[in-house]
Amino acid sequence: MDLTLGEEYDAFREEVLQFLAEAWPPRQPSGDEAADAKAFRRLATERGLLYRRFPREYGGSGQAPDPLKDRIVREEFARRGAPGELAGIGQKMLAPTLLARGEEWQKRRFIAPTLAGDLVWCQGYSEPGSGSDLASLRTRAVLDGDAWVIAGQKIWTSDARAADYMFILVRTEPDAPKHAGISYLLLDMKAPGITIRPLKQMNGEAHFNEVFFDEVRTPADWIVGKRGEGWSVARTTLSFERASVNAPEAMDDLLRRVKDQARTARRNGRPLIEDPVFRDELARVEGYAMAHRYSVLRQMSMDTVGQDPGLAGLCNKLVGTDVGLKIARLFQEAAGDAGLLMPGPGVTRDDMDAMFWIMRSMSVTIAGGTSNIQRNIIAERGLGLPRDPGS
Amino acid sequence: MDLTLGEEYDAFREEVLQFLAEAWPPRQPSGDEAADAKAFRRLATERGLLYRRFPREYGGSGQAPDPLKDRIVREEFARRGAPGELAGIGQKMLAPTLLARGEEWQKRRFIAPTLAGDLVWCQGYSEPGSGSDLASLRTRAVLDGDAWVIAGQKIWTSDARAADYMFILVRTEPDAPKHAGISYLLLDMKAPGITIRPLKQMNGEAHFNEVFFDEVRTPADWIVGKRGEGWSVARTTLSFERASVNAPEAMDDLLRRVKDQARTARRNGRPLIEDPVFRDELARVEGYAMAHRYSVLRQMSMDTVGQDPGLAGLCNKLVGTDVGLKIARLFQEAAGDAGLLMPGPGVTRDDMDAMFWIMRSMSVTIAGGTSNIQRNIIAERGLGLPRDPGS
Amino acid sequence: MNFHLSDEQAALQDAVRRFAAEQAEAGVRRRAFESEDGLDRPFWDGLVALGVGGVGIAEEFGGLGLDWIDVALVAEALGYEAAPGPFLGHVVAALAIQRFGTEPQKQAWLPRLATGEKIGTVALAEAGERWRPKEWSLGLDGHGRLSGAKANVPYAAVADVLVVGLSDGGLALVASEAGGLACEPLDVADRTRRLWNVTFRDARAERLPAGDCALLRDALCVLLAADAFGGAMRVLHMTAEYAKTREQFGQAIARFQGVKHQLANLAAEIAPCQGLYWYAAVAFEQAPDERAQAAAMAKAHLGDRFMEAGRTAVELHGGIGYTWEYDLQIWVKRAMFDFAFGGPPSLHRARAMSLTAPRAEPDRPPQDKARAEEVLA
Amino acid sequence: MNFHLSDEQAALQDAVRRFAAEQAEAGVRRRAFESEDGLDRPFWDGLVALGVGGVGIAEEFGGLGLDWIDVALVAEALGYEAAPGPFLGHVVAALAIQRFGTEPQKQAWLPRLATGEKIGTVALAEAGERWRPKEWSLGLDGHGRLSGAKANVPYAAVADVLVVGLSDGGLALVASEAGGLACEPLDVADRTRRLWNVTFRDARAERLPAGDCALLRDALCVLLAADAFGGAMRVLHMTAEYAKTREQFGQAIARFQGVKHQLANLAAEIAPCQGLYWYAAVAFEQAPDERAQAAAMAKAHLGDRFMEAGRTAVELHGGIGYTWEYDLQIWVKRAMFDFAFGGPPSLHRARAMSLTAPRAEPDRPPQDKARAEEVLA
Repeated sequence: MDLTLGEEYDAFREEVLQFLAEAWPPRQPSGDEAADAKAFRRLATERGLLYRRFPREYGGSGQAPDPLKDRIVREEFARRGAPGELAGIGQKMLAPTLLARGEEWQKRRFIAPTLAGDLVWCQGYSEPGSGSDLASLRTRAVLDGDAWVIAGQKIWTSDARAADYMFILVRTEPDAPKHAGISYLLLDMKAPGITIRPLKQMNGEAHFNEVFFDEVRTPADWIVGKRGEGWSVARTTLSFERASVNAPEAMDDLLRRVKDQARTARRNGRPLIEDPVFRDELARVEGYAMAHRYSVLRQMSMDTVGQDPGLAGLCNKLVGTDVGLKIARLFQEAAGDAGLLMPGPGVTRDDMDAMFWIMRSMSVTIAGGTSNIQRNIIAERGLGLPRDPGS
Repeated sequence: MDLTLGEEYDAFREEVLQFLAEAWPPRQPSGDEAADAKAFRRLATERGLLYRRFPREYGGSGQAPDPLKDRIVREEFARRGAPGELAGIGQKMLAPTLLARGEEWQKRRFIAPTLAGDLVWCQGYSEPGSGSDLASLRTRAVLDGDAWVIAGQKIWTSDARAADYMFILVRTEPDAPKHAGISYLLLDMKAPGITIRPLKQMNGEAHFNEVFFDEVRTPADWIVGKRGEGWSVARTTLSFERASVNAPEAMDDLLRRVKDQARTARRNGRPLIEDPVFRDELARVEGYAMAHRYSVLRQMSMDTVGQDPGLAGLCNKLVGTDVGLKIARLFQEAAGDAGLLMPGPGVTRDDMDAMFWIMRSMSVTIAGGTSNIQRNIIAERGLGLPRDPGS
Repeated sequence: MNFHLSDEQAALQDAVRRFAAEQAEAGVRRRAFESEDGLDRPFWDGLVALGVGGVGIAEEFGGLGLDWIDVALVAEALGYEAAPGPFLGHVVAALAIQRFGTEPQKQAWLPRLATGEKIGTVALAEAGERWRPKEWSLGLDGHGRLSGAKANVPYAAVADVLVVGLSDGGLALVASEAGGLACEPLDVADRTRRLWNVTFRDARAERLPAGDCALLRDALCVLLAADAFGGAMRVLHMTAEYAKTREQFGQAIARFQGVKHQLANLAAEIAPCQGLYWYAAVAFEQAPDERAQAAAMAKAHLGDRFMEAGRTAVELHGGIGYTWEYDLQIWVKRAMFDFAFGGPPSLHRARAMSLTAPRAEPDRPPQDKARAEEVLA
Repeated sequence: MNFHLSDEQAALQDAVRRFAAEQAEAGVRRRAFESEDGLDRPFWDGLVALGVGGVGIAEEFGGLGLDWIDVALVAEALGYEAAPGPFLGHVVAALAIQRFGTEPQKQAWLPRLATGEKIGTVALAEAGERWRPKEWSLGLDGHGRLSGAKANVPYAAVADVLVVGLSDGGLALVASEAGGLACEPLDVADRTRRLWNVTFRDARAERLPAGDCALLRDALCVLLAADAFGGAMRVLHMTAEYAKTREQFGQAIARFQGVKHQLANLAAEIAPCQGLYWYAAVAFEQAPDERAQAAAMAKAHLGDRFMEAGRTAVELHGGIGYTWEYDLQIWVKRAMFDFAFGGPPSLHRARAMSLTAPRAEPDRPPQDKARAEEVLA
């Protein structure tokens, strides 16, 4: 164990730095920033630095998986402001799922433009009646000649209005048992019969949507896996989502923000950051955040050599949301009178203020599976306790 | 609503003070303190001040129930150091149960000497295999001529060695359903076949015992209620126990002790009580303790006029244990290096130090029904949520 | 102490709750929440008709002549229903005028506040978390004129009279029709209780003789605590009801012991807290020595409990609980208000401790302890 | 940073855990717990035979020549098994002599500490919660003699050599056979790690050149955190196993979702904490700037987590968990030790914050932040 990563990684970091020195910022900027970023991303992928797990024929760079190298790339690219991997739902969830379970033509058609950012995806999983109990979904699809015909409703669909395509879970085998009746389809969001209704949230954002399907058609072969295999295909994807929520970097960033805020906020005529009660609370939260950070780093190290992180890995999501709530309490303390106000106009997830996070933290206990589902997973898979009857 | 109790109670307090001025301390002390206390208790009962809910023929004072008057008596007696009601398991649990469910001869024979302190009782409920699930008990009794013959084992029996008698739950109808097979017997602890084994606890006390029954005989008519009614008889008693644990007075006393300790303990060269972090934590705990205190007073006021305290009443036990744990954490902070040691020699429940309570607080989540059972009670009876299957 | 409500007290609280529930059913809460200024006149008039405008105003001035506990009981009922409007500032302003006003001041304002013809409010805090009188800068000049700014003034733009906290700890009365004040609306989270920043420019003001800011702060704390108790109980009830109807894995989620225990823990956090604000409200008038401490503890404890209840409730509701359309968010934002308005819980805990545990001195002398127990008894 | 154990590291930890588990099975833990002095010689000799006596001692002096992380890995294994004995003081004393001793001092002690022929310990704290060097009063007189008292010295009565903290922040070496010290046993809660108060009366002492108390404190904090992690994991495992076998209402209590979720929450509190002490142990040698802060955070966080794990475990066990006969109480008392020894978590949190968030200055200058991230990477 070492505070450095060792020679192999030091050499890799050198390589990354050298590449950046050559390629970013671009020698001849085109004037179109988006085009420059895209060109740079293509170049970085060719050099084996981005989308390492994806083969070259699908637009990736075909390298052996190595989370530490991924981390080095993220760090050094971020430090130079160079565009890194896109991290939308298409890149994080759909593309790996297709890679694992898609037909050859699907991989060729969809993965490369998704990684390049030319195709934007949204996810059609949750329904009003099925939250944690995803498998109880009722949106149905019937094969009619050369197309599936979809009818029903999805909810909590992020970015539905911006998306080109959706990957959607539908019930295609109504007579099969709950989990066995589901298929995983792809769908053009411009198809007739789709209605999108934004869902305004507590903090004023309208990030989520309801999506209604009135006899919407999608080609018969836009199915991933076989009929009735949708549940197992979705589980492939869900495991990616679980790993991606609440990364410790986001928590560390929030902690930095809350400390910045506590330096300007005042308590008893002095900066809040000097208040012993606040400092003690801050230290408690830092204890949790540090533990989470090092636990995830440890899991990465294990992953690199093919070891199973076990119990600690199963706890990530619950710990992440819990740290998020703890930080929200610090924000609320630091907010002072701003705690009476809505988040500032134009505040978004990437540029959050205290009020934004105080409210948003309440949604993280829900996103990506409620905390109670996480507790069951930890208890059953992590501690070997008996499964809930009926779940 | 009023910070005073109103005229009727002011007059009653006057009456109590007058009685005390006459009767305590005794004009002619006998030299035997116990005898003096006993004589005083008898006198106070005759004057209608002690054991108000028990009729005079059973050794009580036959007054209308009034928790506020009880409280005034407790306060004023305590202030003058006068002996008040005895509060053992016999007075608190057995006597009220007999009053509600006993035969006339049982009431006459057992209640008065119990109230006077001449009979000491212990409780035979829990068994090694049946904790929260009391009704699964297996100690059996078989009627053999004029006597029940008892065989089996009880555990967590307080003060078994000091007790004259035990009230015990036994299975008398092995073929009846779980709850319907239980009877409630009385038993002489000097009967042959009883073995008592002290159970040493974490904090060094040996307050509890295991009691083994090897064909122990007790008269056939020493049964309270009918055969198979033991479960319902026991529930009468359990409701008394639930009301008596973790009274807010005990919490207030603990808080006073922890504050005293924080005045002498030092942190950063100053008394701990001046440390802002400790003060904030203390204030948080005081918030819970004050809420609990006023909630119980409110329930007493409601009880006095025959109103049902509802949800708040069902929360008492859980809240009391939770406040107890919070105070234990304060004690642990205040203990300093004493936190490395066992409780001081000879420390008892009545004279507890920090370490005693740090350890003992862990047992209060268990005593009188575990906290999870309390949570079910609150959820089901207080919030109307569905009952657990199989409980 | 006798923790028992008289029939009249129970009846008033009941009437307010019934009216507010009925009106909320008819859409007033949501309408006010989405409206420009958060004031629904017919609803406010209806509350005033029940006596809410003058609960604490003496009968000779047209009020109900009741005590602060009665005002607090109304606050609990309004909190339970998340009722919109200027109640908080109005009743505290009325209290200030009744306690500290001259006879002409009382005559001028109390009857019209009681009938609801006029709306009152209080302007205490100044910008930058300055909730404590010693942090204020506003004072009267030699000609009875006021200049400067107050922050977070409830319903300032619709108020007819403002009770303004002064840097010397005193209070002044400003009639808005006399001019000299400008109100800037704030984009508040709790849209059932709106706030404005107010700038005074040579505004005509009258001093309230013997006006005492500290007493108003305590009065406010009691009402915030009462509102928080009402709101937290409602959040508990909403969530329990939701759990009974929401199905997952083929059964109501209320059948899952995990959910049951979360709800039971929530109940145990909230249900015992009613006496905490009751005690503070009664001590407010009957036990001056304990007034500030009891009010601070109630505000701190209930401010925290309501906020945490909101967090738990959103988690148990799942996605729906986080939407603008579902009403839970309205209570969550009322919790944010009760938490932050008047200063955060930590501030009041520190105050409460300095009132009870002075540096290096014993808590209270023994004789005081005995007295305190008598009072509690 | 590369969070990966080498095969050798894993093997040593494994060997210690296996041996300790085997011996505990054979009764050593309980026997030592109930014994007079908490030392089971054959068990200690067995540990020493595995190299535990000299994990951190250089190979030239007969030790394994490993790093502090390796010592900490052993501490975790011993914590998991609640292994009795003088490990803590012994390895920290060896560290002090190795780091700060003269060549003759090293020659005199290290080989015999490594072989277990001699036992070492550290005498740091003074009576009255004085765990910080600046609070100490003990110093060497002009003739190299020591007088005064140290409190809470692990295994003082059986130790051959004591490393003593001095008021000037330095360290001195006292050989017990030279006389001049008296040991008074304490009635400790954690009977697997005994403590004595020690009074020195003109005891012969040698200064350790460049001895640094602060470094020893950090070393101790790392080991206490490692022990706490091991102990907390054991408490989690014990309780999960108990829940699988204990039946109530006709089924294993592990089937109740309430219990499952309590155990899951407990797991989420503990399982992620391993990296916290690993990082502190590695930083101890490789990142001097972060040493104190990382050690303080690890000690504070894990001290709290282990203690709370003990509380939850007792609750989930029911009555049996509170008895002397059931071994859970041994871990609960180890938690009390890890909490209090070296000062409570609150003390270390305050230290950690003053190390990272100096008054009114930005957290760290940006260039340092970048460096810190590099180190973390």
